[in-house]
Amino acid sequence: MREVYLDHAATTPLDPRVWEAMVPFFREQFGNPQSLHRYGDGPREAVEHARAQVAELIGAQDKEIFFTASGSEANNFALKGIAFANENVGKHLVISAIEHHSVLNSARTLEKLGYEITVIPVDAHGLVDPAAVAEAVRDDTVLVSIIHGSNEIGTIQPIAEIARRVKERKRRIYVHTDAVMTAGTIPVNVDELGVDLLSLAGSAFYGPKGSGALYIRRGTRIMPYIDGGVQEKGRRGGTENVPAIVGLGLAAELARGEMGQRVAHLTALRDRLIQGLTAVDRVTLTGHPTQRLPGLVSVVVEYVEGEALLLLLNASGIAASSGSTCTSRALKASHVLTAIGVETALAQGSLVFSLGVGNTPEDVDQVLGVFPKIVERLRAMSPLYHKVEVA
Amino acid sequence: MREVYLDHAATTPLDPRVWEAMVPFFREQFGNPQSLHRYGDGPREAVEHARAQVAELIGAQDKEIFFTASGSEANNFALKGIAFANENVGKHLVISAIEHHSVLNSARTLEKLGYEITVIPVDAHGLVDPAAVAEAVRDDTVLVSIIHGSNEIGTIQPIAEIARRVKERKRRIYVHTDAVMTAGTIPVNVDELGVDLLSLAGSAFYGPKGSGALYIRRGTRIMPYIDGGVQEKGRRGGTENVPAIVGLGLAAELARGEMGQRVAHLTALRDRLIQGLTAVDRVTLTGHPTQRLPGLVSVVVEYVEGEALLLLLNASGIAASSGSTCTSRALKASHVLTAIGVETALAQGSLVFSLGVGNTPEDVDQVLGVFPKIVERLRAMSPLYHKVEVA
Amino acid sequence: MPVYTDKVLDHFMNPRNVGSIPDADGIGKVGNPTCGDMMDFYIKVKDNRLEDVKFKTFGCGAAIAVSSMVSEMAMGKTLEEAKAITREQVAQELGGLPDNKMHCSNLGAEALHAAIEDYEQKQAAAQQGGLACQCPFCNEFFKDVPEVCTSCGAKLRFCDECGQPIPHGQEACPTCAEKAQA
Amino acid sequence: MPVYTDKVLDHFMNPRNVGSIPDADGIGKVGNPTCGDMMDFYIKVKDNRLEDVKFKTFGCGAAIAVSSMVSEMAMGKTLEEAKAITREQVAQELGGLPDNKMHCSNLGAEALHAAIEDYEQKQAAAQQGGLACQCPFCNEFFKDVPEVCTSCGAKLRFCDECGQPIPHGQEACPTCAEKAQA
Ligand SMILES: Cc1ncc(COP(=O)(O)O)c(C=O)c1O
Ligand SMILES: Cc1ncc(COP(=O)(O)O)c(C=O)c1O
Ligand code: FES
Ligand code: FES
Repeated sequence: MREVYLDHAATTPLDPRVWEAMVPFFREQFGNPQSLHRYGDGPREAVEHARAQVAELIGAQDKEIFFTASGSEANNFALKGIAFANENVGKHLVISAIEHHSVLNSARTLEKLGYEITVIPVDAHGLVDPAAVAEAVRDDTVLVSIIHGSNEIGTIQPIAEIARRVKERKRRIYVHTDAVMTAGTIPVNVDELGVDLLSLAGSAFYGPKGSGALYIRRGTRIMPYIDGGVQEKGRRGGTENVPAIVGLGLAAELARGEMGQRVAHLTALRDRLIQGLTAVDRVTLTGHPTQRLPGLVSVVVEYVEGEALLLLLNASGIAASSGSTCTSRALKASHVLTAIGVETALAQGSLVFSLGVGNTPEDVDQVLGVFPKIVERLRAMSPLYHKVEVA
Repeated sequence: MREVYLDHAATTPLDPRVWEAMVPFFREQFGNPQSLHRYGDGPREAVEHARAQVAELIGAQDKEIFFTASGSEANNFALKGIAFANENVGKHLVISAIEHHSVLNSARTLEKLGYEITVIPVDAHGLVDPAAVAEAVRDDTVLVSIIHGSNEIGTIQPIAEIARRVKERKRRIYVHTDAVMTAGTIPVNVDELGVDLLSLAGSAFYGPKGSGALYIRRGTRIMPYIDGGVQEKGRRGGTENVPAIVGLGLAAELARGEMGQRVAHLTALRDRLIQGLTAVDRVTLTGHPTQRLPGLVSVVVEYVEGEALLLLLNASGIAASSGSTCTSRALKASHVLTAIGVETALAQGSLVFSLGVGNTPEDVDQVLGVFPKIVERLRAMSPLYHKVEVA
Repeated sequence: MPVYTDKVLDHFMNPRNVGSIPDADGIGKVGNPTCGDMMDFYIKVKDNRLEDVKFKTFGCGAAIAVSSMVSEMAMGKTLEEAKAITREQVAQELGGLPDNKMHCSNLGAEALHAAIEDYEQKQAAAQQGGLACQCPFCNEFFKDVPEVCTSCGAKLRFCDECGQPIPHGQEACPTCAEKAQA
Repeated sequence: MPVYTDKVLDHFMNPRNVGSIPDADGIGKVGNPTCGDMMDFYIKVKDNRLEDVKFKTFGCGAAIAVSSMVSEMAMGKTLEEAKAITREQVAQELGGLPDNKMHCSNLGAEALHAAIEDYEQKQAAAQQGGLACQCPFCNEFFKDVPEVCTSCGAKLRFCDECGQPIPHGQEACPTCAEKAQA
């Protein structure tokens, strides 16, 4: 059976060129970058080179890049690091209703620790209204954190406009964006976005797992999140994961160089897939129709449940994901789908296909070939479907 | 020039067998363990297998192992996770004066957040007195965290006795040990030690960088430290670094199987090196003479400075480290040396050689061959030395 | 290591006894789509044995596999035996279920039990003298059809076609819908 | 990428002008071993030029390289030129220093300047009529040797051998020690 991977939002395969670059750092170049002796030299140089590569990807200075082990860690670092460091300014943060769990749950943790969180709703396309964010900002607000591109519905937020409006309201307020889905995928520039902090992760753009970074604009008051030694200028302790950092660096460089082609390729496949899927009765696109990630297709299939869809797709060689209750360990429907006003019952039938550079039109056709049958089969089994049919 | 790596406390080379086991997870098996489709199956199985391997190394149950990206993260998780989750019980923690920076600075961060920290002093050999710990415990104490083996002076603490005395004083108090230097090196068993939490790191025993784990005894009340998704049962967010976890698992299994030989090998080399080094005038061992890590040799060389020693050793092909002010970015002498009562001036001449399984008697001889000359050369340059000679 | 055992996947991919029984002797419905799972079980009873069992399920792979498994386990059993089927047995027959999916096997057993209960109540009603109507809210039987259930106070609506009561908040008559579908 | 440039390593491995000058015209001492660094600079002056420069250093690689570099830069220069040497120049000559080692280059320049100042004070003292003794604490000169410094109030101790004052807290006479060592 032909296998089709359409779950790049969960993780991307490692680019073989990135892999090749990492290999030496598992072998001869195993030293600790902090070591003064010769074993530290190569690793240290490699880490600094990677820092420059990542900085260039997002238009930052090298010194503004701090490596982490994941996008989640970067998000925790941003929210809690800023909150803890700026307690004397205030204890209020603003996030959107469609943040990734690492932002959402960081905010909830801060709430337990005595902070106040304002959650900005989104419209039916998942868009945050910049005016609403600006209005939510108070004298004691220290951070506004809005996701850049959603991994569940693909919507891309107007971060530049949000940052502009926020800073207009209150100058010394930090703006963070979770760019895990966008950095390395679409053009991201910290100055154009006007953000002070930005999270990214290597596994989202063909880099290694265990790699991530937080961009911290110069002059930003932040506390380290992983306390420890002198690594990352004392802002993030722990022996540097040199191979992962090297991989992240090269992945960033390759992404920058090939971004134009990649986006064009993904967008074409995405639109073809959206068209085919939504041609099936009672299958609707979620998220914004045009302001969306180039490779992300998210739909809701009525009367059936997402996990069952996934399993049948899997049986047809197709790997995808869902935000249904049954696929979430917490057994709650996706807060993102709820936020865009999808009824909980419908949210059960959510499906996300996320395309990658290796996908082809044949992959899309394979999905479109089996999808209607799979939906039909499950609908035939569903106690909900025929009732409505009859009605 | 023959190269001799004697800085295994900074990081160990990756065991080629571990490396081989990791490779597939960078290539075909790139999936996310959380994925329901086939790409998730192999990685998920591998992660759970590694969990069992790590559990077995320290006599824990699989469910009590939570993967992290470093020893430092595990230490942050333990201290802050326990502190935040048990605020209603109290806000007092007890640590020793010779903790690793990731524990020490986590404690300092907690101090800034309103917690109270008691620091237990050590004796001249770096030993913590269990009675002193028990005495420091109060009604509002929530955690006692004492390092198991010191990476700077090699001293191994009587953790079992400390835990026993503490629990005698106050039953429901959590005991954590930073076992980064001991787990995978000497026998470590969580039940024999009587600890509720234990940190370890793969890069300390021939596993990969970016791998670590926190043991959390069943029933322990702790808050996640990296908030995020459902990974690690909701206790540690972020896409799992599968290759690193796989590597950690195998490194743990190999360590368990080969521990006896390794310890014997290291201890013999260690004692030979200690003897040779301390035969030089005014070179003294730091830490405990017998209750010490099998591979760790730490000395203080009077009248010279550690970084200069390191550079000359490096020029002779020997890689070592130092706790001198000049090698620390913070430009402060090691708090560990200060804690065991080494005068600050003397602490400048600290040297740490940490042996690994790949070292040989020839390596030790190479060090002993050049060491006296290097010391002599720097002493000749030192404005301190001749004065004392004359006096 | 797939999330599901081979047995679960087999029952999911090739579910046994999918469908409904238009002239079912008992119907059991549990769950609702908002929670992500909903199961309808239909049974035919003969000589105190389950002669036929069918189901319709909206839910995850486990929910579907559990439904299939339960239908297979119940088939041919006496009512007493069928009522003794527990979720643990179902999970065991399937070679195990993930921790967070144990509630699905619960649902399966529940839906079966509900169908048997429904059958037994109908029997009891028949024995009570052929009571014509059952309240869809509280399952009470009536000889004459009241406007408002005399037991629970619910307002009853009836299908113009078949005269059966229509549950609150539903447009179509479930009884006719079943038949139309079959 | 080694921490240090090749130039730094060269000066560290092959330091120029290590040693002391027993009959130095000026001595400059900065730092102390508790901070991890200590430098002594010795100079010989002829016709207002540094005829010889020597140093002893306790400190890191950068400290040693900086001492060597400073000694080389100062050699042969007029006193005014030597006084104009800044830590930035030293670092630049060495091809750069790590951020956290800039203070080492500061120390080197400071020690050199201290040696020149010492020379100039001695000259001034000589011009003031051959003052015999200088307080090791405040650098004031005296014609007759007082028990207590008339300027800063420090209690003075003197070497039995050479009669020079011994700094507070030190056992041996630095002057004799220098000679013995040379
Ligand atoms: C005793 C001790 N604890 C913690 C750590 C931190 O480990 P990591 O570098 O993996 O964060 C180290 C590192 O060497 C250590 O020696
Ligand atoms: C938008 C977004 N933020 C954060 C994350 C977390 O990244 P990681 O899994 O590297 O921790 C993800 C993961 O997919 C994501 O999609
Ligand atoms: S039906 Fe939702 S978890 Fe099974
Ligand atoms: S002498 Fe200590 S840093 Fe240079």
